[in-house]
Amino acid sequence: MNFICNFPFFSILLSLFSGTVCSVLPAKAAKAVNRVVIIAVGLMSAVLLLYLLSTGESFIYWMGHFPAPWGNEIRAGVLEAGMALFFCIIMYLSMAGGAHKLPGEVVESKHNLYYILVNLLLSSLLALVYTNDMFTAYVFVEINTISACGLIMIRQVGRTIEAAVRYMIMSLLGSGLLLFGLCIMYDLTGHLLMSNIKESVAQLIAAGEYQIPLIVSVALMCIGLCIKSALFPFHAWLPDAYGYSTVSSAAILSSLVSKGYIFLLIKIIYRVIGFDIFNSTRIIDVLFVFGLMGMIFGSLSAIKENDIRRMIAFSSVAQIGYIYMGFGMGTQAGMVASVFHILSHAATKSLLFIAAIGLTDVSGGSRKFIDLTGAAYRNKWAGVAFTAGSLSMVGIPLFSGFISKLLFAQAAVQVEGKMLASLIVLGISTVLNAIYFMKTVIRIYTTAGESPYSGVTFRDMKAYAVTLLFFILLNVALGVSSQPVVNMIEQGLAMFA
Amino acid sequence: MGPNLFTNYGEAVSAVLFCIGFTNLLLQTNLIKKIIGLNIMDSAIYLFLAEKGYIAGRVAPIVVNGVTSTEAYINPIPSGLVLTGIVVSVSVTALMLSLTIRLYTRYHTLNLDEISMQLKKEGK
Amino acid sequence: MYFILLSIFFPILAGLFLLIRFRTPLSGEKAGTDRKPLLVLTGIFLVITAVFAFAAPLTAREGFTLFYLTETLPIYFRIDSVGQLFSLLAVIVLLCAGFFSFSYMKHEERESRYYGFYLILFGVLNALCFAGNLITFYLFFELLTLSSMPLVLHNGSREAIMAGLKYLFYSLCGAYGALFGIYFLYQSCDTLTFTAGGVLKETAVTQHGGFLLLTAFVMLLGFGVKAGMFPMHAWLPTAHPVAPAPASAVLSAVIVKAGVLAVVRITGYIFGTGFLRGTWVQTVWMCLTLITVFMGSMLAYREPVLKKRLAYSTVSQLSYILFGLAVMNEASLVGSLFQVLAHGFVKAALFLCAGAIIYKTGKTRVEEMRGIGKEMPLTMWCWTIASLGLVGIPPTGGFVSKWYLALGSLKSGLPVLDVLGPIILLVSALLTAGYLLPLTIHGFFPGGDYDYSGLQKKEPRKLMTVPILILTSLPVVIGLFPDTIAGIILMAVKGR
Amino acid sequence: MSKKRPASEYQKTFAFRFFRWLSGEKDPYIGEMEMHPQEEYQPDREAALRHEREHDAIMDKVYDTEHNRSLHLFHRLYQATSILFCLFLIALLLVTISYLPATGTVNRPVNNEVAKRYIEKGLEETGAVNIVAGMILDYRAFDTLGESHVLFVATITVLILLRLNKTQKDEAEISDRRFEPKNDAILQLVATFLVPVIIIFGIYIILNGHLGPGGGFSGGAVIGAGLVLYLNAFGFKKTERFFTEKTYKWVCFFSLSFYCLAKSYSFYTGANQLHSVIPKGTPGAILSSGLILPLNIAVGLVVACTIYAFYAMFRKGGF
Amino acid sequence: MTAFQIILMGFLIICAVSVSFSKNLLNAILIYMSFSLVMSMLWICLESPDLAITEAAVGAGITSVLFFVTLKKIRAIEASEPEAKGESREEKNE
Repeated sequence: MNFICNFPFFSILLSLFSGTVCSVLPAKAAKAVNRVVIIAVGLMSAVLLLYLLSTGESFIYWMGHFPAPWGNEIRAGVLEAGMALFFCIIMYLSMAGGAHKLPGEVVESKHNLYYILVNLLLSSLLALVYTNDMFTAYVFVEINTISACGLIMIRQVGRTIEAAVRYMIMSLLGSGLLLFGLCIMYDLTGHLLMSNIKESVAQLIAAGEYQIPLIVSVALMCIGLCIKSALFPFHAWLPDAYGYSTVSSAAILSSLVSKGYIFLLIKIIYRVIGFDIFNSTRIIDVLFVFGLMGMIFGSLSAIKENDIRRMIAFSSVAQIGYIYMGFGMGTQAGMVASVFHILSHAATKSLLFIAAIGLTDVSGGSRKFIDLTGAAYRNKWAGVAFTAGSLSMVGIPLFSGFISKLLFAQAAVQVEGKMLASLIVLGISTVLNAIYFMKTVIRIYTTAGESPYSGVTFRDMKAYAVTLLFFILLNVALGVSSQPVVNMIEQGLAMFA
Repeated sequence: MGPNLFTNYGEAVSAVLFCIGFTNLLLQTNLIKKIIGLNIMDSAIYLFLAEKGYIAGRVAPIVVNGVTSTEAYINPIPSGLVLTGIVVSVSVTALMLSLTIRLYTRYHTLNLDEISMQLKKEGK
Repeated sequence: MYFILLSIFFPILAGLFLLIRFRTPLSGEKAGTDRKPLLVLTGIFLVITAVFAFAAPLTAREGFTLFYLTETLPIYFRIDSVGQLFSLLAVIVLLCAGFFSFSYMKHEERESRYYGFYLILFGVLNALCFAGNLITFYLFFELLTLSSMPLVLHNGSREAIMAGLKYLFYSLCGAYGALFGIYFLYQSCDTLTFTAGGVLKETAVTQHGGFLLLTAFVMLLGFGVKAGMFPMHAWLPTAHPVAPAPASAVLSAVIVKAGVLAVVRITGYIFGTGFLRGTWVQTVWMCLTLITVFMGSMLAYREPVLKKRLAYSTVSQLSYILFGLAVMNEASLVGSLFQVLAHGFVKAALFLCAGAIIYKTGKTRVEEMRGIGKEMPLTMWCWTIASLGLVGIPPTGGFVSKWYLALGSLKSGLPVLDVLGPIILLVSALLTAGYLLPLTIHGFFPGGDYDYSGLQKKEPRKLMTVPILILTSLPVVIGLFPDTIAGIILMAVKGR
Repeated sequence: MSKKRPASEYQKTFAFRFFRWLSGEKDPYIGEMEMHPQEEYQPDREAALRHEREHDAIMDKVYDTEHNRSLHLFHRLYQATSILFCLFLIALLLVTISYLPATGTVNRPVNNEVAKRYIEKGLEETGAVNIVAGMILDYRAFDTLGESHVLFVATITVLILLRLNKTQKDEAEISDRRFEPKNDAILQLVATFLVPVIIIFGIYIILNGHLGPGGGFSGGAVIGAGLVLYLNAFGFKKTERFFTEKTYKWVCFFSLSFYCLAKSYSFYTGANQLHSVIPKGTPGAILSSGLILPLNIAVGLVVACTIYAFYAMFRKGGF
Repeated sequence: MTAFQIILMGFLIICAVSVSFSKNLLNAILIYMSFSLVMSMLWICLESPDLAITEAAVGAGITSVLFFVTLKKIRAIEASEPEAKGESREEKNE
């Protein structure tokens, strides 16, 4: 076995272990460890990705001494490696972009705890990405949930604690349903490994046995993950959690945590149930409808919002609706579009959160729009970055948002029954997005009267500006040269089957 | 209705318990009761799993006298899963309880609705 | 090929350079120290861009692909005659208005932002003219909206911002309508490259004919937003008057023509006139344009504010062009393209005249402008000539275009509309005379009770008058040699 | 000619609004999204107070939960929907369960080759007499590794939430003593006997994890319970002598690191098909079954410390 | 054995329902504790001694202790600041 095949295992264990190590380190060292680990994991994922692209085959890695149905396994394919790499990039940039705000938001003595949480979150995301075992997935979903909750409430204002409680309650409901679905699935198939379950499910379907429990189990798992990833009716916790936590937390939560669950759902769809079997159930229609509703209601709530960070948070609800709409189309193209949207949304949303903090900082810390007037002149980099993010969200060509919308539309055109509904809702949602994002952009570029707040220059915030630059580049790169990424996603999804 | 409802009475009970826990988690306004509901929900799932491992007339999977035949023992997998699950649920419970204390020191109530009312009233 | 790229990216980069180099002063600070280098640089950049834009068609006749947005969506540029025509208009108007604004913008703040976006706009317009397929066109269409918006809300008043938002939302809605169409076309065409006669697949036409018609209609409405067509025209009279006068000139003369170009492209080069002719789409579309023509003139007639009156007039005149395109025969097409040129020059000249008046006297309403001809005779003469051009009095380009339009309409053989069209055009022309000429009349003949004592010479500087003069003379020139120009256009239309 | 209507009335008509839209004067955003420039801030205390009072009054009215009928209605509706949903869920699950394979029988998908191998070869391959222990710590050790990190991350979140600094801790200690029986003789006497027994029992469970029921987690919990009892009987002063935050930190660190490293080694050798140097030992002996015993001890230490830490955190926000 | 199991399960359901309807928090916690004990007995019946011992130590032991501490903490806060109710005190480490 090639040495590179060890990399997924190394990255999971490295980030887990670094979490433990950080608990005895002072804050500064913990920060360094955190950065190094993220970079190391990112490099390993990149190498792994290149290796996988060159071999063109996924591989299975034993976690222990025992092969498939007996021991744990992880599995790496193009999509997994790509996701891991992307998650690392976003996480590094989010951490770097929010680093200067951390001392003001978190008590000094708790900084190293913050880095522990981030490390463990990374490890759980990696495990969710790579795992080939349903129960392992459940355990790491829990780590993900708890560390995300920690990230929400580490900035201890009343709102975040309340948001954390709501988040936990919703998440636990989701976990419960997921676990129950998992147990039923285990009862029907006798396996916990994804590939074995898939074989058994195919046999069961072919034999026509246990149809009802099978569908119920799939539905329970889906609903559980939908609740955890804040699909429309279950999003009540989201605005407070994203709106009031620390900057890096908000960026990470919105762009990575929910995406981890969604990626797990994709894995379940492809590797556990089988894409065709999943599409023959009515579940996709439910996902489709809730996705569409999320797209509209999320945007409507965002328009009403008077607080820039809550507005961005609500926009997340809409964007998650897009992803589920892609699932709901039930075609390969829809799935590709959804996966691409995961990337594009992660890149854009974290950019917006990080840029928004730059704007609020030069407006006396207020997030009200009225105070943000002209903020883009006081902090030019944040202004440009926010504009770029908004344009991407609105779907202007050359930015990543346009490509994902294009992919969704292309996917929609292929599905007879759902074409009109999805295109019309896509249109309405785009226009609504435009309303609230462009409103904000114009607001921050409006100069009016004497401003009581002073601006900042490049010298005051080099690291921050560079982070933003990288974010913008990432966004434009996804928007301009999307074809390799789309090819990679297609290849990865093909490897799943 | 399928054929096995009465044979699977253990699972049926666990389903009922699951839903009781679920309802508690959704409906109770008191946080501590919500947490109890959560625990009941988790226990119900573990009961379900344990029932799945059970085989009538066999004993626990601890090798006695070197007998290692499948006919002697029940299925060990669900027990292992439940063990893992119990740890997860106790961790979550501890976390939720500490959140409760924190909320209570700040808002002096255990009622989540009241807390959000208070938050809205403060005007963000 | 390099000239195409240069003509597109040079001004964009130059504009960005201006935006970065000449920092927009924070509110409260007084600008003006570095005004001179800014103007000089802008002037140089404008001229260089114009040279590039002229040189581009001479050097490159075949298209090239810049890069691939996705595998099947190349960013592709190619110059054809129609694009060249629009490019010509854009370059002339942008140059004249640009030089005009050197003097006009003196009393506005944040000049560097204005010039920066002006240059970016220039590049985007060039790209739009030279775009070789629908997706490239769409890309720059969106960018056009975004880069022209800062011009609309330049002075930062509440009114301007609301107008800018209105402009933005109408445009984005329209663009989404267009994108909606692109999604479908993507399925039913082999390629989205502009090809004369259309690129629809035979099978698609037979299978989803009805749906494609609907798509075409949605796209027409969507792109029609930019051209101020009836149901979505409301942004135009709000957004155009609030911009600074030279920007209004550019908006009214050139940017709305982007909508026209879009309609030309989709009817002629994507769907093909053969597919649309004689369908319900054509009928409905013609009705909409005629409604717009009449309504625009009526609204302009009762509007007291000068710039707003001109904006309504734009609504009306643009629909002349769209009407010609909707008729879809040779004569009407020639008329339309002729009208594009004529209206572009005339409307730019009129807005610049209005700008000069506002700059010198500060008067905005028509009834305040009695006796203005005594103060600014040159400007008012230009106004008068340009007005005659818009009304369609023989020696000007306006007459030729309307002649061809009427001819095309009568030849088209459509029931009712073939006669109704020319009649409405005629009525509208009368209304045009009715809302433009009173200014001349009251300006030169203020009436017996007018007090001549307060008059003084207020003729603006050369930097203002020369662009106005150039723009006024051009429609007359094209009107004097109608056959030549029409021949060229005809060749363009036929040769494609 | 119809009579000319007054302007205010005319402005309400449809024709007026239509005409306004037609001429582009209507602005749908005004009133919805105000974009007017920022006004200069003028501190007007009187107005501010008045404003605040008004705001409070409005807020009181809006959020008057007892008298707000629509809110009440919403609450009812929410409850009714939830109950309906739960009933639906019960019905659904019962139906599902009725279709599941019969419990207690042998011929079920669950009793497949996986369970067979665990039982038949478990003793030989892992060396653990308790097959469950062998399964969770060897066959499916990755899950268990994750599980112990769940506990770890939960402790971290509890630390974040409840750890206080020095002065706050003193305050908390005072409030903590309020309901505390101070130096209860009976409790202390019982504790003196019970605590060693409990702790020894816990150690037994841990060490016996691979031989019989039990293991690191349950044993650790028992030891933790013993420590909690000790703390309750003798107070923080006594426990602080041997157990501080530092102890906790390092014990946790070493145990978890050992766990991580040991398992990494085992995973690495397993996946690369290398020979593992860890001896399996004789099944049934206390020093047997390879890594399972040390892992159980590590888990037991972590759990015991964590339980104690939870308790101490909850009581006074520190050790 | 089956009868015993059914009785235990009946207890479980009774406990779960009465937790939902008990007004007093202390009662609720006590009932939950007995729920855990019954559950651990049930697991003995289901031949899973590992689970039984863990559930007894954790569910009935540690979880309940944590609940009690929480309750006590809340009572303590209630007693020490009866007048502060309704007025939101700013956190010191905010």
